Amino acid sequence: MSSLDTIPVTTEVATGNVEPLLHEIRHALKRLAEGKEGTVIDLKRLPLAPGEEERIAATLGTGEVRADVDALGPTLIQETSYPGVWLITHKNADEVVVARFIEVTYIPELLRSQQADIDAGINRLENELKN
Amino acid sequence: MNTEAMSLQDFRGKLREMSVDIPGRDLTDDDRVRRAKRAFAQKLNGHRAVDMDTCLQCGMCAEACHFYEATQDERYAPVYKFRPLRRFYRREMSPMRWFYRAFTRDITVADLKEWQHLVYDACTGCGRCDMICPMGIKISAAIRVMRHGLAGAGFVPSEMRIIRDEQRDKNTLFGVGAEQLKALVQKLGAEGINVPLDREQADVMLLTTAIEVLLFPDAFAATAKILNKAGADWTIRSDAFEAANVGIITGDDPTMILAIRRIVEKANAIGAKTVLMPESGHAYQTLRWEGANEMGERLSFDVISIAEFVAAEVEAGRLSLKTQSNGASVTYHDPCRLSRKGGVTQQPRDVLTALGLEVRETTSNQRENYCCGGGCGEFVLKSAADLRQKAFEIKKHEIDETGADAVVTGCSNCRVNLMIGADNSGWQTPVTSLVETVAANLAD
Amino acid sequence: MTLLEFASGPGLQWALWIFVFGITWRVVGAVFLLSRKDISKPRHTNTISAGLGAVWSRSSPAHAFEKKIRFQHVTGYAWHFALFISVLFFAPHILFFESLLGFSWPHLPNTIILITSIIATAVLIALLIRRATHPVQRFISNADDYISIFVVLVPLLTGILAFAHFGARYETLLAVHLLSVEVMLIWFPFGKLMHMIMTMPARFQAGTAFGRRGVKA
Amino acid sequence: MRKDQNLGEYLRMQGVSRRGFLKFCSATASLMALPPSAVSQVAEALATARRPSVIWMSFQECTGCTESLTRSHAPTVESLIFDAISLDYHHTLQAAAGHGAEAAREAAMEENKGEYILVVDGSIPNGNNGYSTIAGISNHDMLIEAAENCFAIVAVGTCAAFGGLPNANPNPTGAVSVSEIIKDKPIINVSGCPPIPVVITGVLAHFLTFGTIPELDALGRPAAFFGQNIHDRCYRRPFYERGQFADTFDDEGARKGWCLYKLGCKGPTTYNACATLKWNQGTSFPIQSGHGCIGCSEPNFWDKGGFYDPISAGQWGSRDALLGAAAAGAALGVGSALAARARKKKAQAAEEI
Repeated sequence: MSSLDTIPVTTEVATGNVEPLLHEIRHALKRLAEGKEGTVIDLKRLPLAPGEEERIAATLGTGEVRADVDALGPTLIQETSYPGVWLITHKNADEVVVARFIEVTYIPELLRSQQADIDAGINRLENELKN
Repeated sequence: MNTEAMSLQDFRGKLREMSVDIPGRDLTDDDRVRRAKRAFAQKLNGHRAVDMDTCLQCGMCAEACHFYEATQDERYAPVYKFRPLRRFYRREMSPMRWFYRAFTRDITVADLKEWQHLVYDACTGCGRCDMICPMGIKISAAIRVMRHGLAGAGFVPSEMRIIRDEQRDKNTLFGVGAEQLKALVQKLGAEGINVPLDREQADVMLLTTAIEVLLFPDAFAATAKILNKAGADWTIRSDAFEAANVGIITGDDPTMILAIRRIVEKANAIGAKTVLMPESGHAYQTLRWEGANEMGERLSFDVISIAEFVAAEVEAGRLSLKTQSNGASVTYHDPCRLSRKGGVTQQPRDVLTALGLEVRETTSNQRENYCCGGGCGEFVLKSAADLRQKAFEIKKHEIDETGADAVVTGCSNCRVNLMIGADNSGWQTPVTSLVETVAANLAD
Repeated sequence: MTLLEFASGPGLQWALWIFVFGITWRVVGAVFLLSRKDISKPRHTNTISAGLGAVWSRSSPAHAFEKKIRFQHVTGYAWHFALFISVLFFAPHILFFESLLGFSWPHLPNTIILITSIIATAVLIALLIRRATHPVQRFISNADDYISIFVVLVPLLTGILAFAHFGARYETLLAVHLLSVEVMLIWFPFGKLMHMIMTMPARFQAGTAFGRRGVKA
Repeated sequence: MRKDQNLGEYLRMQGVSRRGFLKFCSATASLMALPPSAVSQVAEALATARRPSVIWMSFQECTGCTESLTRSHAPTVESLIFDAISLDYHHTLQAAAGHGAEAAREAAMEENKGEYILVVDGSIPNGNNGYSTIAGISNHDMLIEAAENCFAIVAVGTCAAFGGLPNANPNPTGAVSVSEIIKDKPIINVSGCPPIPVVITGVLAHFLTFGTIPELDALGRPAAFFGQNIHDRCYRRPFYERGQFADTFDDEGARKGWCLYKLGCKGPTTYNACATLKWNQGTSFPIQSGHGCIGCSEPNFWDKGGFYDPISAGQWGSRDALLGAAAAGAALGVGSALAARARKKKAQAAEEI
């Protein structure tokens, strides 16, 4: 794959979608702070130039919380340097990104333990104790 | 000089007398339309076709027309004045006639009646619109074809018909013929002004007009003095002195050609090298620019206007003028057919400057000059009196703005119009002629 | 066959054929009527340069006239410049012409084209309004005057919409734009759009006619 | 997965946690181009979804569509979707062959009468049925038979959707699309040559999730994927706006990644999701790789002039025809002028005054 990099094609293009996205995040954060609902943004739905997704991630930076979730392949949940803004990257078992979201919320839903899993856990623990 | 002239009031009375509705030709409506179309067809050529095919209907020509400006009547937009001709061209002569015929209506006798007012009363053919047209369309030429068509259809206004018939049938105008000229020459002779009448051989053949003989004999006398002073070998023929051409004014070709032929044949007979045109714009235009074309052969003599003659003689040193130094100022009124349509624009100004006069230009001058209001025979039409006066007011306003002491012009027709206008409105600025001004200042 | 295929194929071909056929028909038919040679003695003999002079000088009216026609003078220039820039220097248009002519020329940035096309549209609408309201223009106008404005206005509007991808799918907008241009091409020889071809000859003949009389046209 | 199991139960049995299921739902919603707010709806629907039976038929095709699909994202999310459907017949992928395979197809059709989804790739030769047959049955007849009791048809690839390459001029086999033969069933066209694999799975996910036909555009394509043209979503669009174009494939503009409009890019008239979903695990798409869009998801893309002809280029026809038009015009002009001149001469010669 490294040979691809030797092809002298450069793109210094900006689609102009990055800044509106950052504004959208700012508005979502304000709504959240006012006690309203959180927001999820699907990065795959935006036309972005090569490198722009990375630029967004770099602009948002990394914050205090980073969680690796292992469910149907790895998922990285990273709080950005702006508290309340989370970058969620779903990968499949082959480490290929299958979806990427920006979630503006206090805590991403996926981090919570799920009721069904808790119920299943109780069952398992009870079975463990029975044996 | 004190040559006895008909007073302006008497002349106006004479015009009023003429203004009777004499019965025209008895033609059916179909005949009139047919004859109008035939006349249009005679005159349509590549130039007119390109003009008709190029018009954008932008309406700018209205802004050049004194009659539109004076009345704001949109019917007086020059483009509208040749509408029937364009209609005819599009429907019957243009390359796409089959196409246009499907979408346009034919011209009717009602159209012709309506356009009689538009092309005789409301157009002096001054051609100012030709100058504004962004497409370079010769609107006045198209309107001239309109007059030709209306003449063919028997729609020449009766006053014009009277003088046309008079010129065609009697070779006189306003009753001025050989006898009247001879009487004037005699009178001038008594005053010591020699007029070599009816010489059989001469280099220069002078023409004059009935208007001059009647109203401005001083101008005629002035011309004679100038010619004598310049030492010209000249004559004027009592059988072919009339420079005016009512044929071209009315749109009547046979009369026009007849009047031209009378002059050309006589000039050829006496071996004239030059035919000298008096102060008459349309007469100059007719012989100078149409003569050869209407006769179908090049003229054997030069046609020059008296203004050109004087300017050339002064420059050549054959005519010396007294230079005034009293700071008098004049404005020169360009007769449209002499300047815009004739190219004689600089010469009269040179002559006036040589006389030491300050020449003040009107805002619109030379090729953009406003018409006097009564050109192209319009001054004989009673029905055009109001329009004429309104157009005159525009001219008057521009002259007043110059603050000049007097108006000098090179056309007796313009002069009589300006005088009638002044008479109507109590305007005091003197109106005089170029030749009279020159003759009064000939150096000894 | 989709609308776009029709518009950029047979529609275009037929429109161009009619355009070329109509123009030659009308120009040849008018000029071939011929005029008699003027045999009066010319005051100036260099009538060619007088003719060319008029082609140029009629682009700027004399001062005495200009005051009265300033609106038309200014809008006339604005319209033609904006139109020609929009038509001739928009990259897709150049590709369009290149596919016919076989050569191309540099284009201008789209922002400039967008501005000129909006100016052209605005001016044309202003001219349309003037024609419908100014006493003289309204009075002398006939169907040709309105049709000619309309067939030029529509390509401008559809062109701007196609450029902005606004109102419908791009291929539909492009097809409608092309079709509107085709309508214009077909109307061209029959109406006064012909002035694009005729203006220069008309001015030239006026220049020569005046020039031989010693008058600056 | 048992046929009477729903998807929720199945996933739990596979040891997929609720968290994993939510992740699956998020990815599926994203795949179907649904807004993130629809995830809970998707989760609810998927938990109780029944596995649909799918019969896949390949007619006049190159197997590119199947190749595209099988090379889509490796396991996990999409494979789960495939696990969740019952692919009862696919003659490229199935192990069974010959009469056994045909028997399985017929059995599945009988068992799921009115409920199975028929996926078709390839066009159908309508000129002579003998051009393409399977087990002695012509494509035409097999399609009609299979379509009779299906719930809906997914026409995968431009061949099935619009006729595609076999349909290209001069179309020797008389190839037609599915929709030209089947008129009484809902048909979803997933066009593209090949289609974007995740679009195929996205459509199947929609069936799985909602059991309904997704919203379609005028050409019967899922609006979620085909609703916008490449040009509008292309990251090189700003270059177009600025009028910066590559003139050749190796000039400065090409190296700088400028707009490929002049090089014949069909992006403005092509409706597909390449510019956002991209190819090869989201690596790139043709324009990003420096080649204009050829418009493969549009009807007749093969016959719309050259791939390298700009969209705004016209098909002008021959120069001779133009010269002919000019000559005809000139002739008519001369003729009309001669006639007009004759009339003028006659008018001038008239004796009458």
